[in-house]
Amino acid sequence: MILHTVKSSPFSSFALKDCLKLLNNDDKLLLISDAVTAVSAPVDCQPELLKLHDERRLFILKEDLQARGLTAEYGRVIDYSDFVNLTIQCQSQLAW
Amino acid sequence: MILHTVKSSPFSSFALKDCLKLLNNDDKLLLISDAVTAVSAPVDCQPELLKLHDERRLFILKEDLQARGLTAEYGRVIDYSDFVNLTIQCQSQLAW
Amino acid sequence: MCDHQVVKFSILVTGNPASSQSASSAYQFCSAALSAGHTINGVFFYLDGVLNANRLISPATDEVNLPSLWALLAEKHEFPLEVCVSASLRRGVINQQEAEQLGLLHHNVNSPFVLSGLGQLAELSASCDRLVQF
Amino acid sequence: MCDHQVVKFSILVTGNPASSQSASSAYQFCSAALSAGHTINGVFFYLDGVLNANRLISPATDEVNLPSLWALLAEKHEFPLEVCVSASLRRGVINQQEAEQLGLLHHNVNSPFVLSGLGQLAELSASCDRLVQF
Amino acid sequence: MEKKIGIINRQAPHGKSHAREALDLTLALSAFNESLSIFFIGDGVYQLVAKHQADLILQKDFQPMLQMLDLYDVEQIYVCQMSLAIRNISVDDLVIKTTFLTPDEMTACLARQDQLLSF
Amino acid sequence: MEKKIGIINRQAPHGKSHAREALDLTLALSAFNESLSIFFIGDGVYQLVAKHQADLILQKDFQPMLQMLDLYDVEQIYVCQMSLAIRNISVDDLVIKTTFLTPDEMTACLARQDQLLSF
Repeated sequence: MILHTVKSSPFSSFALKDCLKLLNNDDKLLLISDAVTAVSAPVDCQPELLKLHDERRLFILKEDLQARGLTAEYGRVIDYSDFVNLTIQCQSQLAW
Repeated sequence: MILHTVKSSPFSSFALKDCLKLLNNDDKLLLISDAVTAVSAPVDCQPELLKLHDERRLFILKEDLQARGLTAEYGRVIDYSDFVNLTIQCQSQLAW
Repeated sequence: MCDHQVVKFSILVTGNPASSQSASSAYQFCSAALSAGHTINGVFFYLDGVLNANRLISPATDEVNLPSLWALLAEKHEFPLEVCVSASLRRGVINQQEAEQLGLLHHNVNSPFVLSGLGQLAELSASCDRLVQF
Repeated sequence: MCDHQVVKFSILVTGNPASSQSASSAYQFCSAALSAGHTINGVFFYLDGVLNANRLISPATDEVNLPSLWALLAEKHEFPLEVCVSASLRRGVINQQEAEQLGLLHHNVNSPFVLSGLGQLAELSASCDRLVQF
Repeated sequence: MEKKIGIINRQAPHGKSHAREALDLTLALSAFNESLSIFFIGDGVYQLVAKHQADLILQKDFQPMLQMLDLYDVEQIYVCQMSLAIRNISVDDLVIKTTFLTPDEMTACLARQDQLLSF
Repeated sequence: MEKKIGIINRQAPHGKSHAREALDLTLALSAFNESLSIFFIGDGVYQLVAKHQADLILQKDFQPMLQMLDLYDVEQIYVCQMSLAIRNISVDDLVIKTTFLTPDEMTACLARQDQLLSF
């Protein structure tokens, strides 16, 4: 089980799209930094993100959302201490 | 008349797509650095690039193509001294 | 591995502290891990991450000084700050010893940041429970 | 404006010389412009571009040393290398004068690189025929 | 005659330093040039979304400086309407008063500049 | 037991230094760990296209170092087939011998690694 962390905006970079292509059935996805914009707007890959949301595998870093004045329309908003726990629950982490 | 220079790969970044949205009728486009990959593969925005090619407004920096072992399927391949002349022919330059 | 046991983290930092957020994200992650009672085995700086070790960084008073924050955290919690020497030299991040060898009069790295080889990354990778990259 | 008249260029460099190609692209553009008989009014370094002025950069022998190349080109063709001081301070790129003011023992910028304010960019912008950014 | 300079902001705030350093540059240049125009396009429009709390992520909050553009007589502030729409950002969310342009109007406005700086 | 480390190359060469510095790292780590796997995905596949002439753009040509992976006993080199196809790159264009994986195989192979480094 891999924790994928994505940090670039899906409107500027293909990192999120590329990550979703290689996501395994039990992998988790955490959006940090500029990538938090993905859950505040209707992005191309919204269907995939909503599916991850339904399966409780989509997380968004609270500090990065609030820093940008944004709110998440879906996904679970977590803080840094939850982020630490996610890295422990998953076997490895992949930074995109 | 603006010379638009794009430097990121269209497979990694939306810079080329964003640039094409704001290209004026007489503007020119020069692909440099990793953006030269755009003319060696069938990218999403190939129709727009081919139209620019037909209108002799698409340029690719030779050094950047050769450095990557790539060839251009269309567009005019130019060297740094042509690049200098393009910046003179155009009124301004916009780096993407 | 479950949440309430003590976990040993190694951290890989590859971002420029002045122009990308990723180095501060790494710092905030380390702080959170330590607050939760976990251990940081060490932080390895690579690519533009080596710029975190430049002690000449002098931001304005209303900005964060990340090299200082790293140094304080590492000293308080006794973990090493390992800076890849080959990535450093090509970015002008140099300690006294390297400066002397290269005949340079100045340097910009000092303790607790240490210039080291990629073998140290191998060691941090082998000795940790979790490796996290920023 | 046509190709065969002498054109005055000002250049804006915003890329890290060690981790992106854009600074070398700027250097190659300047060389080509000078070869064609044009003039470089000056080069202004901003954002990560200020790292081009770090004279401690010590790449391996089979790598290019961009700070040295800039210095040689600028001295040969007598144009200034202006480095934005506020962008520099937060990136640890500092000359002797700034180091003394900040109580730092070391520095890493020397001539022909000059730390200057954004007013110098305004001047380079006003005095040139073409401004080109990398 | 003074050159018309266009400053283009196209990056999301905080993940990179472009937004904040471009604003430093804009305020500084305004002392030397009275013909500045500022453009927000693409992810650059996120710079204008109100209520940033940058201190939470150890970054500098530049939004108070955005409000100084007016004091510095930088009044030509243009925002790409389509970039806002795509990102589901309402005009009421923005932290300063701006002029909204369609992509065609944006293209025309860029063509009128003598020099362009892009961040 | 030795940890399985996966090194993922996803950036185009030369525009950024990731390709070349990830290769430095791979060769160095191979002296300490015999369970390295190298992955080329997305624009990372451009690193493998033969006949780079990096000296033309003042960059270091790392392709001779790619050929050293074999000498250093780094034999698990995986390339994403789909990334090649999308970019119109033929298998004959590649500078070293690699194993081609479908996205599903790639996903499975990544899941087997204990640690992942991404460049």
